[in-house]
Amino acid sequence: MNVLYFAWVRERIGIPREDVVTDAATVNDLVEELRAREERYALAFADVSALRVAVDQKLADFDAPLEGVREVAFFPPMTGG
Amino acid sequence: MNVLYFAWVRERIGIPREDVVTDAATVNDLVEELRAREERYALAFADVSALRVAVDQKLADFDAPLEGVREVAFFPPMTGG
Amino acid sequence: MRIVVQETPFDFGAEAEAFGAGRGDLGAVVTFTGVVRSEGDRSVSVMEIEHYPGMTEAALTEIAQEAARRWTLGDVLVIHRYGPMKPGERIMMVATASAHRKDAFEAAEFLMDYLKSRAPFWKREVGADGESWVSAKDEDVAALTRW
Amino acid sequence: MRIVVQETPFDFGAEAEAFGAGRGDLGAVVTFTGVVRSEGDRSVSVMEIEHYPGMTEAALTEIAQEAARRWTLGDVLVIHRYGPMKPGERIMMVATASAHRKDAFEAAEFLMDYLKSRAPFWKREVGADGESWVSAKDEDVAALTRW
Repeated sequence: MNVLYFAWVRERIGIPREDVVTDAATVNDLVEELRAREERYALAFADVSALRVAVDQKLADFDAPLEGVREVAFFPPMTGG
Repeated sequence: MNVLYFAWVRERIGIPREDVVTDAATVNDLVEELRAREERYALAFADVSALRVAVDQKLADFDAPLEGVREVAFFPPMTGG
Repeated sequence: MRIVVQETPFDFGAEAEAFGAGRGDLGAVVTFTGVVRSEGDRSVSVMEIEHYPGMTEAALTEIAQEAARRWTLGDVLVIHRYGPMKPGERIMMVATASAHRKDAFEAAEFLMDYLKSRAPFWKREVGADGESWVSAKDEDVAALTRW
Repeated sequence: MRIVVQETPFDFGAEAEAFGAGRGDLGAVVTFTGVVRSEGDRSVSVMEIEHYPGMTEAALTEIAQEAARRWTLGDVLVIHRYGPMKPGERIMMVATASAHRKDAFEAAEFLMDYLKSRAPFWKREVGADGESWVSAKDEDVAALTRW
């Protein structure tokens, strides 16, 4: 599964994207796995209420299922316009 | 006093402006005087609720006083924009 | 603030491009453009706009000043034509610039609502069914109550 | 409907001039333009916009389609830049055209409210105090509740 990071999430984790092999059933499960990896992930995911997630390029909730999903992206609230 | 007519008020009365010598105290008094003149005025002023009035180029009420006024204009509700 | 009343067409693209251009204090610019309509129930070949020279400029200036009192605006522009126009031609435009989009949007809507009912313009349409003065809409009068 | 996401500046005057031009079925055209701000408390030398290629275009298209479902629109345009920009430069624009001004105004405000909170753009400001990501405003999130 492709996992993408944008804005300060990307900066904290230090890479814009990576391939993650996971059996996580939901976005929340994936977040738990990533948090357990390293300090920089734990920092980036310290407060998920400050994060947004897109599943296959659509905004989703953190309890969204990941079955069949190819791409998950984490980022702060958007600030376009 | 200069009296001006616009849009269908102008068309009904047949002239765009005229000099009116009057002692009318208010716009309503002036309307009464004009109505009494000729059929075309009576027609134009038949329903004053369908008319608007400007006194010295500012929108006014029909009970506005005319003392010292130089210009009164009658017209239908505006339709700009 | 700039108020223009003229018979000739205005260059909307150039006006939009120039309005508030390059100013770092204005984060939000809104324009509204009114266009001569001809469609469906109403087939219009020519629209003619009559106005009240002198009062028109004063009324538009007063409406723009009132908008500038109610909202924090960096600039305001109102252009309104009179005389004959064809369907698809631009009748008028307003533009507002502000630090934030809420002010720019609200001020532009306020300008339009007031301009519709308070500026001395009258439209006459010439179409297949003859000529007729456009009636003021109840909803345009009602629109004033929200400000 | 036209959705454009690009790094290079866009020609606002030409876009405004061309949008809905000459159409007799559209009486009302609204444009909104967002501009890089630098003033008072925040002195910005460069603003950089990051985005999510692929999702950005899809999200903007979906927002524009939703606007077209809710209002009767003759045309919709959204242009949004990414990359580095200087104060005073135009970041983005939306344009809406409708028979009536209420639809054109509401649809433009809806597009802006949704674009702010639902399209994957992130602003970073570089200024005298260093660099920082722009925080989403509570009022922008709240703005969605009115639609």
